[in-house]
Amino acid sequence: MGFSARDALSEFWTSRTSKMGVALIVILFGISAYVLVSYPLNFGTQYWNKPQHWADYPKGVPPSWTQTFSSVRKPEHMILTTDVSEKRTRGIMTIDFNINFDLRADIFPQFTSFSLSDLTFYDTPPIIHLTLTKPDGSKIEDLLVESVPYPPSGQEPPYVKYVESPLRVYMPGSPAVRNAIAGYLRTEFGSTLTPLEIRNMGLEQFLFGSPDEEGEFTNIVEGTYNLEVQVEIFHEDDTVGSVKFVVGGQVYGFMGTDTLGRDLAVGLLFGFPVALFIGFITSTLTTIVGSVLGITSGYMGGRVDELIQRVCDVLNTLPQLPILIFLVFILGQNIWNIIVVLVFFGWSGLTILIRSMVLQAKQEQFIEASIASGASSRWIMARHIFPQVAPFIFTQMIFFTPGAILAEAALSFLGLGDPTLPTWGQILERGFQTGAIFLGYWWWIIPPGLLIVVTSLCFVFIAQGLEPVVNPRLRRMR
Amino acid sequence: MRLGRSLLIKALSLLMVVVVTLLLMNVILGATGFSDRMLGALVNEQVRVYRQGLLGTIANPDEITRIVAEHEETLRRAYGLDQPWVMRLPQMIWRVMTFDLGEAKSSQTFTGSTLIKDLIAERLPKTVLLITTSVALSAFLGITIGTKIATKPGSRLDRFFSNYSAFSYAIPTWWTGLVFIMVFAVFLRVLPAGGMYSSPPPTESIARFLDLLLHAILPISTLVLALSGAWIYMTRTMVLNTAQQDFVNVARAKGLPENLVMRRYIVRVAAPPILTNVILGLAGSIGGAILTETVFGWPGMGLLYWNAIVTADEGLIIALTFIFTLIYVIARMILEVLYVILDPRVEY
Amino acid sequence: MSDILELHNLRMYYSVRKGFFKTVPVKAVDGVSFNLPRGEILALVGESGCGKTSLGRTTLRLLEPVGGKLIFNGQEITHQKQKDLMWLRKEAQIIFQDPYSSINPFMNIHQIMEEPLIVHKVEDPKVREEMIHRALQEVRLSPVEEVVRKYPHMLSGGQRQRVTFARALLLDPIYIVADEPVSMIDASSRVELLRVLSNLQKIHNLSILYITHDISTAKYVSDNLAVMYVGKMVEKGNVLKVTEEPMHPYTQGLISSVPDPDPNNRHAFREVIPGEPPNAINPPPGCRFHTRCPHVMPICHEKEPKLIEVEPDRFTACFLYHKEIVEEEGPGDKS
Amino acid sequence: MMVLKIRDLYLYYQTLRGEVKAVDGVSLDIEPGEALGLVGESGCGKTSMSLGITRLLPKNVETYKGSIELEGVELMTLTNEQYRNDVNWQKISMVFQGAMNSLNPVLKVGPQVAEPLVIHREMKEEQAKVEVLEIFDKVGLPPETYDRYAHELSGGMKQRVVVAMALILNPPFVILDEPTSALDVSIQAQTMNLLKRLKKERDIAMIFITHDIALSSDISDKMAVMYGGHIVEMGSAEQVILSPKHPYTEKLLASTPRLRSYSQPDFIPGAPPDLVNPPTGCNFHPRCHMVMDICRERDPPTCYPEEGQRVECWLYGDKNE
Repeated sequence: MGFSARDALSEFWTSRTSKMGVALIVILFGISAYVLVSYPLNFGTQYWNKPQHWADYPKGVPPSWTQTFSSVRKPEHMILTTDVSEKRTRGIMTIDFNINFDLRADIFPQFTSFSLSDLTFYDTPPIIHLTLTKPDGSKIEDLLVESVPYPPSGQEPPYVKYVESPLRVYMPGSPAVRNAIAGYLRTEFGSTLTPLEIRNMGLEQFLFGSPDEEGEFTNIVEGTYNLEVQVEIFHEDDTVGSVKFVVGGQVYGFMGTDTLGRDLAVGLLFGFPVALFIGFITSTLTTIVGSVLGITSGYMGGRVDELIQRVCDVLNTLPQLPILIFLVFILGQNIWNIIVVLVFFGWSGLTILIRSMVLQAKQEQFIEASIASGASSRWIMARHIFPQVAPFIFTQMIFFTPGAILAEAALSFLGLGDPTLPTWGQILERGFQTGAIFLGYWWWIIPPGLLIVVTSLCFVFIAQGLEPVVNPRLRRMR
Repeated sequence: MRLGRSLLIKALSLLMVVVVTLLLMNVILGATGFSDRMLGALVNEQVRVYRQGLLGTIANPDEITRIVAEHEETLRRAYGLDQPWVMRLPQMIWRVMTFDLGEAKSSQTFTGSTLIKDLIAERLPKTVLLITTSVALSAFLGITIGTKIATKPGSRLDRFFSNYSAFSYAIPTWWTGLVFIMVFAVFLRVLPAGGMYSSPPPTESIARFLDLLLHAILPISTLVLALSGAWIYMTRTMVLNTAQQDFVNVARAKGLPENLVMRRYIVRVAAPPILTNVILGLAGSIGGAILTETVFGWPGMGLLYWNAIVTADEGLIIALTFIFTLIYVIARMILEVLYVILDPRVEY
Repeated sequence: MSDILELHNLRMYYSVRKGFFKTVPVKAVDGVSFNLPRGEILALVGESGCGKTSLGRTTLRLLEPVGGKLIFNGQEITHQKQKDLMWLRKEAQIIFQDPYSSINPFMNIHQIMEEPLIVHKVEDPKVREEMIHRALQEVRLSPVEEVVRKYPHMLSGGQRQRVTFARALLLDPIYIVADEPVSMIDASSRVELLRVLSNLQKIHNLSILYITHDISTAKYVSDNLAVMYVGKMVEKGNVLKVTEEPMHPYTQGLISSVPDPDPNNRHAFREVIPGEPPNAINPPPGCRFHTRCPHVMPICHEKEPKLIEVEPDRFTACFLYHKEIVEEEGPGDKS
Repeated sequence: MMVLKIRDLYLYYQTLRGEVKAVDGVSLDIEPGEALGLVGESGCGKTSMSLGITRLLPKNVETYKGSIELEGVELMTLTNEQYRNDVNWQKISMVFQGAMNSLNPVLKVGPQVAEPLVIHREMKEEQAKVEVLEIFDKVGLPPETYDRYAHELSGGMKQRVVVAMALILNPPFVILDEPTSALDVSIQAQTMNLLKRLKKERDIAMIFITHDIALSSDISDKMAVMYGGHIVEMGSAEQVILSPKHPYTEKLLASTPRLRSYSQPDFIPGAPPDLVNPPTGCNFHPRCHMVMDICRERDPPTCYPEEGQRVECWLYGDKNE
């Protein structure tokens, strides 16, 4: 029995997997700390589950680093904003903005959208004119003519609009844009495409393409595009804050996006602290309940032991997931319900293990020696029983953490996750529901799963590393 | 007889578990007011249909409202909504124990019946087929590999499989399913993506069996990947412990061939503890089956469970939870019987 | 000088669960009476399952008797509550058998020794320090400063037992139960430890109940020797008389079973007690040894012989020497 | 012709703390039907001797060399497979320390005893059962013990089963490693009588390993005293007990309390040697009451003070070699 702590630790460090486990944990904590610092706490409700927030993001596109492997050049996602404007008066007063951007790709961008923010006007609401000039000089006049709606009566000038949420025009969805393009095609190429046909074929090929011999808009006009924004104002004190033009790319960011346009990297990052939180809270509570009951029932024996044993038997014979589904479904899908249910089911296994260890530890003669010297049961449990069982309890605590993470992921995958706290399971659930696997959106399915696996693995490796230390008989033969 | 008595006691305690679970579920249903809401909704639905029927026949509106109110009252008393939920408890439990599980809101069997009882009768064999084959396969793999790596502890193979068990524990079963579908069905298009038979199921029996097999490969391998890790790790640990016992040295001293020593003195003695740990682990694997069926669209109880959740069909969820507990308790019972047979030292 | 320990027909049963509902009493100590004067070492000898260890623990009230009377230093403690027995925990101590299990491997020697002092409210750490040093000095575990910081796995079996001896002495006890203190120590260093124990006994005038299965060590340590068989005391007397002229057939059988180093042993078969010791759950009727006794008589089957003083300070319970029988259990005993 | 001739047997283990020299050059001979008592205290290498002879080497064995001749056949050259087929249990059988755990808990006791017959003699199950019942009767076990499990038997009965198992193939040589250490005194005496009777009837040569020199005298014709991996003294029972030569044997006898005579027992100060780095020269010198300077420097020579009595001690060797 006499192994010292130093022996134990040196044993732990020899196995490669334990070192890897510890390294992983450090990384996990690092990321979680970063996320906790940089993310707003109501990220779930205010950002992740609010579709408008992701309006300007490309939908269901792979990560941009996939470009390095594929020969086909896909357009990058471009969000072009400027607040530099120039007021000019030639007949009508206008505030002009100029946005230039380069396009080098073999495929057309996914969509375009225009937004304007911080508008202040005193008289009739201004009118916005967009003109797009392609690198080959061909120009689409009045691509968009948007008039700002009249302010509700009873308001006094100056009228301030579009401060929190900007005026946003999703080009593919706007009839005005379709008509403008139809006119441009007619005048420029004499094409007889109707606005409806243009909508079905997608505007992007006309905005960024030029016709080949048979008049098909297949090849992309590469080069520098210019978007001229003229805001026609009717009062010299009118001002415009900034304008934004978004060219929807076919690749995005580090982890790509899902079909709602949500940046998966952001979602996955937020998953780290949530997973660790669920894992640790559940495993700590389970371990505390399990060890207290285990030690008491093991040491006290008699009716107390009998009662705890019977309860453990019942809890141990219940299948975890079905009951979990039932309870979360009934009690409501919030994180605390999930944790309470997981703890309620987790402790019984641990209690039985600890009870058997305590029964064994109780046989040691120094326990009886302490009793004989008048020590109280509490004293003996604290000073003699607990130190012997503590290493095992610690290992079990680490072993429980992945269990909790996996259980929550399973629940989220079944749609029972807590919506206010986006987790990897929920991302996967969305992926599964929208048939991402059949669309081949591997970047939506593989990374969240991998993260669950990696997070669970590092705990399992550490627990496995500690196991021989705690239970010398398991020590690997040299 | 030793076997009979201890099994009887085991059966009694497991039956007691089922009753306790049922009690637990119904108490929770009652306490959270869920069952009142549920039954209330049921009554309103029936009243609405009843009012529809009346509109046609009786003209004067007061008359209709009176009859409908009367009808509603009888319904409420029938469902026991007039007394506190505690009074309904015994009746609820009795109904479930006699498998009168009511109707499902949305799902129905091939034959169109929405009775939960028929739904379960139709779907249960498919789940049992999936679980038993996976558990059997994992057990076989677990024991053969576990024993092999236990003979050479610390070897490369041993380290590989220890890591494998760690992976197998850490990987969510359903995610492996997703990945398998994407890789084998979508990208490589080698295996079917889900379901139990291809859409026009082949009629001729051998082709039908082959088709079933083809569809079953991915779900079963997903489950085996999840279950075999625990089996391997447990077998290795138990075999290593048993190998250090004195009677193993005695067996070797007796000049018995090594494989006989391994089979009769190590694995045979380690079998009961391995079984105990597997019994404990079984609670988790049932969950795996539910999710695998959901991912592969395997028309078993798991998929039914998922449909019930998606359509928020309370009645079906409650019934399924109970049935799953029942399956699990029966599975445990079978393993307990095996344990008592394997280990002569057990007398309760 | 009054007796430290007086036992009158002491009975202590364990209850063992048979099957799901039934519990069965194991009659570990079944009516034992003797007195232990101050400063005397009584050896308690018997085979495993004879109840000698249970008797030892019952005298310390670590186990509660079901019948009879137990008087410690003039005070009856048969059924007292544990919390009222704190004074007993100071005056009566116990030494264990297994050096590897009798001290907590997670604590250093100082912590191990300090525990009884803390439990008995010796507040001042300086006083505790000094007491520990004195005790370790007495069992000749020096240099004390070094030993105090060591962990159990750094000491040999013999050294560990000395720590348990020192720990038992800390609170100046008057009675010690030594339960097989040297049976796990190598033969060559066993006597060294026994010498330490008897020196301590002389200096502190301790009464010691020396429990062992090895009769030969008892011969050189104790003043008197008592032999136990299946919960009963069958013989008691001066150790040299009992070992040289054993009266009870069981004692005779025990002594003839133990070989002395003598080359001729190999040529002759030893006189041996046949059969196996009966279990204490349903002991045989009458004299419990009748199933294995070479001199069994008809009366031995029905009646149970009483432990009678057949000669001054020589007790035995056998019909060969007297006819006294044990009446049935008196009423009012907790069964 | 010698049953067993061992010359310079070495057995070292590799442990966390370094190389343990458990058996450090041991030689001995055993005549047919002769019982050699191997006496030594904990850590002297007596159990390693038994493992070395039966080649039940643990995984961390480092060095295993020397010559073991059984009935004229050199065993060291045999491959493990040959050893298992021809030697194990047929030529050398063993009764392990603590018979409590020597029987497979989940198999019936009878078939386990019959196993060697089934494996080595290709005997049918029923025929083997007949022989087992026969030997059960010889060791005083009732026939129904055949169908019992180990946990249903008492300590004494398990001991008899294990002895029966060792004798089932009637091997010429048996090793008994502390067979009675876990038994009560009366059962131990019964077992010793049984062994004596079987030794006479079956004329078996044996090594009887024990830490108790008194118990060894109960059966051994010849005795060898081991200390720190060496046999420090070997001779007939009379020579070793009545006129011990080596100081360790002397002190060992002195510290064994006598029941039938009165002699104040003595003891040996200090503790057994650390086998990883044993003391220089004679590794008993730190505890020896007759220690001389030379004992600290050089290994003691092997001397024969009397015919048939061998001692490794400078008291009897000539110093200027």
